[in-house]
Amino acid sequence: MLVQYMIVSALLIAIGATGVMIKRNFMIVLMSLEIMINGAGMLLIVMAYYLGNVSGQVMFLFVAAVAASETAVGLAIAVMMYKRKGSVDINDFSMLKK
Amino acid sequence: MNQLHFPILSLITFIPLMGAFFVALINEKNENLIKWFTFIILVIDFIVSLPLFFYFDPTTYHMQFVERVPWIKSLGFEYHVGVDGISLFLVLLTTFLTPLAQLSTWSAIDKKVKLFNIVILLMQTGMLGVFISIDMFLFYVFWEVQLIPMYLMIGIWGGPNRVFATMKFFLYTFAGSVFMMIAIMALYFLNHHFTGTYTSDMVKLMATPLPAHLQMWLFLAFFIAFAIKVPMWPFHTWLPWAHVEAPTAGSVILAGILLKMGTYGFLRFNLPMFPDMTHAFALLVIILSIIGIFYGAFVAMVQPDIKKLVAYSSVSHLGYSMLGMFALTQVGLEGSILQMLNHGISTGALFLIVGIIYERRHTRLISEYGGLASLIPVFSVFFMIFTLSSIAVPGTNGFVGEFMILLGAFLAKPIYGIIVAFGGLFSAIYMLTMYKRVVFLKVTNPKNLELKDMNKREWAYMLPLLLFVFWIGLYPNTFLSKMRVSVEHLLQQTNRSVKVIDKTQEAQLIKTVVVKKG
Amino acid sequence: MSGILLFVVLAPLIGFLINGIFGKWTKPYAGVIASLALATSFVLGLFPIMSVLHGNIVEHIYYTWLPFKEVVIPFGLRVDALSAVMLFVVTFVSTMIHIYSIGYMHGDPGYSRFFAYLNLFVTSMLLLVLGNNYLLMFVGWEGVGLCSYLLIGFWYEKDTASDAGEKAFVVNRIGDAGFTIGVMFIIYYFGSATYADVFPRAEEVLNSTAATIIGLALFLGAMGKSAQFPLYIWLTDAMEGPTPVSSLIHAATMVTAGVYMVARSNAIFSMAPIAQEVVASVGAFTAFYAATMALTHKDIKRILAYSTLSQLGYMFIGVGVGAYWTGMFHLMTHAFFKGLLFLGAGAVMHSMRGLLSIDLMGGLRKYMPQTAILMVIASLAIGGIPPFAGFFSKDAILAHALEFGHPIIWVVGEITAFMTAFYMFRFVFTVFYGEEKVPGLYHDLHTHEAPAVMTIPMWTLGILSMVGGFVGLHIGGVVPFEHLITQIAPNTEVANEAHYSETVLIGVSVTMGILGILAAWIIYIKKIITAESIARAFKPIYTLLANTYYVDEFVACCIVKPFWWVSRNFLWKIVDVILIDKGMVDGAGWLASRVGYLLRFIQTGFVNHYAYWVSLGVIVLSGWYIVKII
Amino acid sequence: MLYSMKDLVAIMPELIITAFAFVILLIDLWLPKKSKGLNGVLALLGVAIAFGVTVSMYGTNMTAFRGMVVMDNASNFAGIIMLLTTFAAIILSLDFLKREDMNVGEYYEILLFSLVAMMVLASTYNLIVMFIAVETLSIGMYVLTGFLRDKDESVEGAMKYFILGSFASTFLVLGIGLMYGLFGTVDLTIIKGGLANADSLHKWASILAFLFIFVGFGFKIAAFPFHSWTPDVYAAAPTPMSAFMSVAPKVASFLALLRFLVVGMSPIEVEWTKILWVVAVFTMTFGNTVALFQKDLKRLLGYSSIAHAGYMLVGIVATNQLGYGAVMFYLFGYMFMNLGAFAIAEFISTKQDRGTEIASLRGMGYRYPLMGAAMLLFMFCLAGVPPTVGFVGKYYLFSAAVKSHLYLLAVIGVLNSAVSAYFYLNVIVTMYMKGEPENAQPVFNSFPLKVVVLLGAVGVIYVGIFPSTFLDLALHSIGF
Amino acid sequence: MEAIVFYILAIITVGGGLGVVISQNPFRAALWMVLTFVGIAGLFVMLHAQFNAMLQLIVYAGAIAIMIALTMMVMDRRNLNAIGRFNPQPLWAAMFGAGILADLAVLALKFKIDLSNAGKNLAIDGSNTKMIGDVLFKHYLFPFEITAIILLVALLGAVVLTKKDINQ
Repeated sequence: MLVQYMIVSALLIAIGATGVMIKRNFMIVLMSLEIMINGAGMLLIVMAYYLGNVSGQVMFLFVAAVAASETAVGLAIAVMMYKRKGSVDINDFSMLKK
Repeated sequence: MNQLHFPILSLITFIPLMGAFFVALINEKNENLIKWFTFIILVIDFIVSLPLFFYFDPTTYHMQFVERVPWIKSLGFEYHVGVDGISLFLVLLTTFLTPLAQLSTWSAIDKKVKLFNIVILLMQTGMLGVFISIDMFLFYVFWEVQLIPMYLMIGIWGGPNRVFATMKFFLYTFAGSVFMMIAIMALYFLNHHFTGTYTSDMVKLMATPLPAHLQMWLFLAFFIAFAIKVPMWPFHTWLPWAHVEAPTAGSVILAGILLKMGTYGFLRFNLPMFPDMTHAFALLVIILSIIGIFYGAFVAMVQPDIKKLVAYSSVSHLGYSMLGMFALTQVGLEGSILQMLNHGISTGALFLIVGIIYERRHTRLISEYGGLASLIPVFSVFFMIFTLSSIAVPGTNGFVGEFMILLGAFLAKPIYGIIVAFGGLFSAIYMLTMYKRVVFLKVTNPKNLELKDMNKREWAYMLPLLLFVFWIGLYPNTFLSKMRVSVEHLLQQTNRSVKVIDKTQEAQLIKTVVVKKG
Repeated sequence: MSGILLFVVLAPLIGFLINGIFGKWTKPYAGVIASLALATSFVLGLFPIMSVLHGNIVEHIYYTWLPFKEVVIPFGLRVDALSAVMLFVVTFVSTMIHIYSIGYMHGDPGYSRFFAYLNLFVTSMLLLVLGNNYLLMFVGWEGVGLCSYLLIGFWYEKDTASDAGEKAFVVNRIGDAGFTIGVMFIIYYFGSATYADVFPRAEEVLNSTAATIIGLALFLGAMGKSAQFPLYIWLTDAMEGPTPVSSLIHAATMVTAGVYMVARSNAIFSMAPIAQEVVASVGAFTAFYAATMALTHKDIKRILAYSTLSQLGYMFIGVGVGAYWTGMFHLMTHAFFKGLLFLGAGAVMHSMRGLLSIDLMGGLRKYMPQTAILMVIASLAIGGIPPFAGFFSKDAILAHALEFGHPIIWVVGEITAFMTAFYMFRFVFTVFYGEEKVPGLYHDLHTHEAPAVMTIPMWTLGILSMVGGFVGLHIGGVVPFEHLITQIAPNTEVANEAHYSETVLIGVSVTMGILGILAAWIIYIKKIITAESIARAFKPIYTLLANTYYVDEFVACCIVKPFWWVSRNFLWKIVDVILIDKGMVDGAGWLASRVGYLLRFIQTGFVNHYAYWVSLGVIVLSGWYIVKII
Repeated sequence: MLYSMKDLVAIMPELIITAFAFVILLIDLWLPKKSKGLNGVLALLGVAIAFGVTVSMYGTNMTAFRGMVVMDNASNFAGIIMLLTTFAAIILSLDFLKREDMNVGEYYEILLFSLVAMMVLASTYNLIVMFIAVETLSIGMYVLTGFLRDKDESVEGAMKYFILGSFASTFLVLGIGLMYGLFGTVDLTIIKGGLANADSLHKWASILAFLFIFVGFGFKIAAFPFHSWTPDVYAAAPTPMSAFMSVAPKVASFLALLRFLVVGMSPIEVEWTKILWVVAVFTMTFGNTVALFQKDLKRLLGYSSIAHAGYMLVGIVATNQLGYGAVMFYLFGYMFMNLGAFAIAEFISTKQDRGTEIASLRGMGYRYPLMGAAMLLFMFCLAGVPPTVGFVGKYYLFSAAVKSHLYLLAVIGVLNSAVSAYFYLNVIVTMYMKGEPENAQPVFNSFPLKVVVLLGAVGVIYVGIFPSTFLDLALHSIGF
Repeated sequence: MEAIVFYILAIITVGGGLGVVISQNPFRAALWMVLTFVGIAGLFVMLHAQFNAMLQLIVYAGAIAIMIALTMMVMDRRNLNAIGRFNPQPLWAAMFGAGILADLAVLALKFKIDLSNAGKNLAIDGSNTKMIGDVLFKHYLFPFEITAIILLVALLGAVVLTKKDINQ
């Protein structure tokens, strides 16, 4: 079953990554990031189970906390974006280049 | 060995630095004070450097006036300076030429006088450092350091295209010298590999056995750095740019001293450190030099700009120097060193000459002049003498150097001498044509009628150069005798037995080192 | 003696320094100072010459000039028979010409400069002559070249003068290269360049190939300096200089340096028959070739210049066939009469306010009787009419050429002798005899005889032109001059020396000379056949000769122009600027900037594109290992 | 006792900083607007004290919190650099915040907390601690990047930084998960042992795990192709923060990367040197060539910092003590030059026009000789010209490569530094060689800023000429 | 049985993820996300990580999802929905996503570890929470503390970035 779990994790990461790359809406990008990090974090739980070692689960706690903090900051940034331009389209924010 | 018991080399190197510091404290408005102060500092520097000449022991090839202070202990780098017969005159040339160059700027440089003088003083330190360093790392540091003031000098006080010129100068030289940096590192670690000690003392590194495959690359790495600096054909194209755009003092120092760093580098590193490769590449270098001699002359001939002409003539002149060096004969090598001095004096003087009229007329185009002989006769006489020195008329310094090189090349292989003997023809063509168009003929340009002849200050900096033109031309022994033993030793080093080693020998060598150590 | 010898060289140098540095103040006395310096030199020079005549060699080394490890070049002076002759000729003729110049150059703005140059020239010439080694000779060699350059371009405001000076220097440099090569070979073989070391050992050290190479190299030098074909082109242009200069440098002294040098190197040349053959052939060819050109020219100085070329050719025949003394002999006599000819021409120019064309002259005899007489004397001398000086020397050369087995050269020499007499008397007859061609011209120009300061030196030379040849007379079975020179420069031993009756040879020579004069008389005095009709009859040849075989044009359009064109348009503008600078150097920078320019587009500003790159990095890096395991 | 006082001693500097952050947090509530400057002073004080403690503890080696925290010379050395950087960054911020009317305590708090995170990152062998530290400092940086809320660029920078940072850190988590799965632990010292005995499949999987973790670190150090955020963020962030984040997080990340590679991944050294070789080459080439086209000073410095990351990777690829020491030394020197250069960038930007166009440096060498000279030094230093520390640092980096016979890499490196000279010199050209503008732009005339610039200049020269002490420190700091 | 549950959960999880990526409406995406989190929580339960499963539900499915939703409430709905679904060049993004997936899939397939301890040692006295607490406070105290800081920083950051008038 390890393979299946890892595949699920891989799918989540890949879907999340695709989401980050493909979406224009910052909010959905944020969600994609959540999915991604969850996919990666899931690996810890999977490993914890198969190793019979609870540290992975503990580490997931940290990952979850980090993810939560990130989301908080991300949302703050979303609000800023909205305040500046009335939009959360990431493509509206592409002045800095080259 | 330091026969003077006081750190003379450090003194002459760092007096200008201290001077720069004090100049920085002087109020910018007080331009006269700044000029005088700088000049006096430089003169003091020259005077302080004179004992080098008088106390120099010509009977030994060892470094003299040595100072040695640990610098970066953990890596074995030291502040280790000294001079031998090869570097002695380059040091003296530097201390001699810079005050004259500075003197030439008193009226020519009218903006940012303070900064300019600081830059000159810093440059002096950098240049002297290159010639006195025995430690390779120290050498490299100074080598690069002197780029900065020259870069600024061309860039700030140069002509209309100064930025391009100075960038080219800096980047080209910089790009070349980084290869040398790698080679220095490689030598350093090879030496450690075989002896177990970390040192960057060039004398010790000379003894490092070199694996066959590396020797070539190391040689080439040093070669590229020095060849650009010299500059050898076809690495010369930065030179016309730099010369044309640089202010007079910049050109003088560039031609007079900076280019010598390249040739000096060859003498100091390529020849004694990679004797096998020196012999292997001698033909190539000689061919490049010969191309340079002729090519420089041909291209100089058709230049519309006096400075550019003199710049290309430098390519030609230093081609001689390189030829003499890689002929690997005593007379050729001595001639090569002497040619460095000669080029410093003659070409430096020619740039000063150009500076004198440039200052008055603000153009360097040959076509703008003509008939100066009747307007400013003294100037014309000086111009003539340095022109003659540049085309190596006997009795002047140029002849002695060029003849020695020719002879050296000839003794190495007659064909070299035979080919290059015709070089004098072309140098005569370009110099005399230029001289004719500038000084002879009728006055066609009414603007020239206002020209004033050389003033006292200009006399003051041309006369010492004149003295050396004839001194070296008539009694070169003063100079040759001091470099003889060092050159002999250099030649021995270059001709010493082959030390290419293969894998098994390498292993053997390391084993003996390990056994010795413990 | 050593001090005296040194002072011989130094005296003119001091003169040079005085006039050169303080010229502004010494201007009125410049000529006197210079002449005094020269006179001192001449008088002092007599001491070593006397000593040499007593069979000694005066040699003294003053200091070591170039102490190389491989070779040591001393600064030493040496007077032996060869250099004694030269010393005498140089100092004497120079003194005369200096004095002459006081008058000739009077009022020229560059008066003191002129004398400074002249003094410097003599210094160099003396170094050339007296140096005891090849290097020192080379110093003088280049020094005289330099002074020649300066003096030809003396009136530097004239384009032609400046150009001519430069041309002289540059062409000489070709020769100098040859000289240098020769010297280097000598050092290579002998480890020394000092005559005393080289010549005695020549036979043991050199083989004939080496000697040939050295000989040819040295002769290249001589060709440049002594204006032999094809390096003669500078000499005619050199006439742009003041006439005393042409007289001193381009007739009497400097141009003969090549002859002196070949004679000096007799030990080497004697071992190299091929080199000798070349020397003699080139000499003969030049003699003939130059004479033809002299036939048609109308510029008095150019006529003399071609004549000089021709005479130099004779000298080279002399030294080339191995009879070095004859070359030296002709050198000496030539110095007298050609010096005189130029001075005479100068006097004419002086009184004609610088006009040069013979078309404008005629019947000058009436206005300048002394000059006319002197010119006739000199022309007789050059035309080889006994008992004038030229006869003896020319005859000696031709006789030896024949005797040493060069009949063709002899024939050429005789024909040239005919032409020589012809063109010289063409000159004399058109200028000094006949009628005034342009009525009233002389009156307008105030043509008059030259002042005494000019005529006295001319007379001195004139007398020597008359009697100077007597040193070549057989006196008690010995020719004194031959005896003197052969001590130092013995004749080359020729295997089968031919012997001819001396009287016949002399007869042929004299006949040729007289025929030449006669022809000139017929054409230019009697006008039985006019010059124009001959010119019409042989139009192509005439045109060719009048244009000096188009050599200058050929050089200009086939060598100089292409050379400059290639330098400017190919080497500089294409190779240097475009290929090396723009292509290689800037190209490297361009490459870096192109890379940057392209890489810049990675940075689009869109955050998802940035994420692409992160993903790409992940995929590529890990993909490498993924592929490995699959 | 599971934990003792000893554990607290090991994190003493971190504790001090945290304490001061809390103090600011509290005081800020009561501070009137006029005296908000006190926040900065307090922060300075905290950093200074922590600095004193770090210096005094230099030389002690201890582990705490069950091996989660390591205090060794390396962490102390890195701590010293980071503290100095923070100190300078705070000084730069003092007037800056006042000018921007953003003088709030949160700024310093976040800064100090980030600093704590960095110090933790620099002193641990535990991957999960590394992860948390990385994230903490990243979040702090996101916020600080977006600190100038009324500026579009600032928002954009924060957004980009945030998305990419989170994106990259996911891979870090992924890698940690894999490592954990493979070895049952996230402690590098133990992983090393496991890796040494691993079979080939394990090794292969751990290489991939290493790669994913490297993505995380590579992102932080701005290695190609994870660099993209760098120029945008540097340009967007408030200048003092650009200065800060161009040095301090890099120091921490490099040390963590060193620990991770040299200690944890040493059994697969052959593999990671290959990867890093390529990455290093691309990184420096990218940074240097693209920087050729920059018109904005801060963006230029952004690309330059990419390039410098490439150089430092060379030191790691060399895999010898000299290389690791050189990396630390380079970071030390990099602090001086980059802080100085960014300070100059701040110097030329004004409130009205926050632009840091290189063009506005025109004539500065004459109007402000001292600042100009300092900038000249910084530029030469960044280009690696002696006698500056930039040269010495580069020399050691490349000589480490040469020592390991990585000649090609060294040559590419030095050629890169030659290319880089062009754009650094261009700055000098603007300052000195383009003449003076007719209407000189006003500058941000702040005394503390000038102090930083001058200190930076002195440091650049002094360490450049007498590198011995610092080099020894750096070399000996790497004891693993 | 277990496999069936797993597959159902896996489909829920992955489907939710796909839903997030595909949907244009962010509100709908949020709902899809919640679905994913729930699915993950289910998987956690299967992996004997009950504590984490609860955490997942509370923190992610609950707190974060609501936070996101609330934030979106603040914004203009029409504006939010008006944003295009995909960036330009979505194919590239999909390709890179597929690449990552391929990488990770191969890794998953080749990934071999000792499975003898599977499912053991994950609870003390049958309580996973207790076990976690034990390990957390004994071994992972330090990271735990740091986590406190990260939360604080995030809090401060969120405040400072969004506060209306920063100087009040």
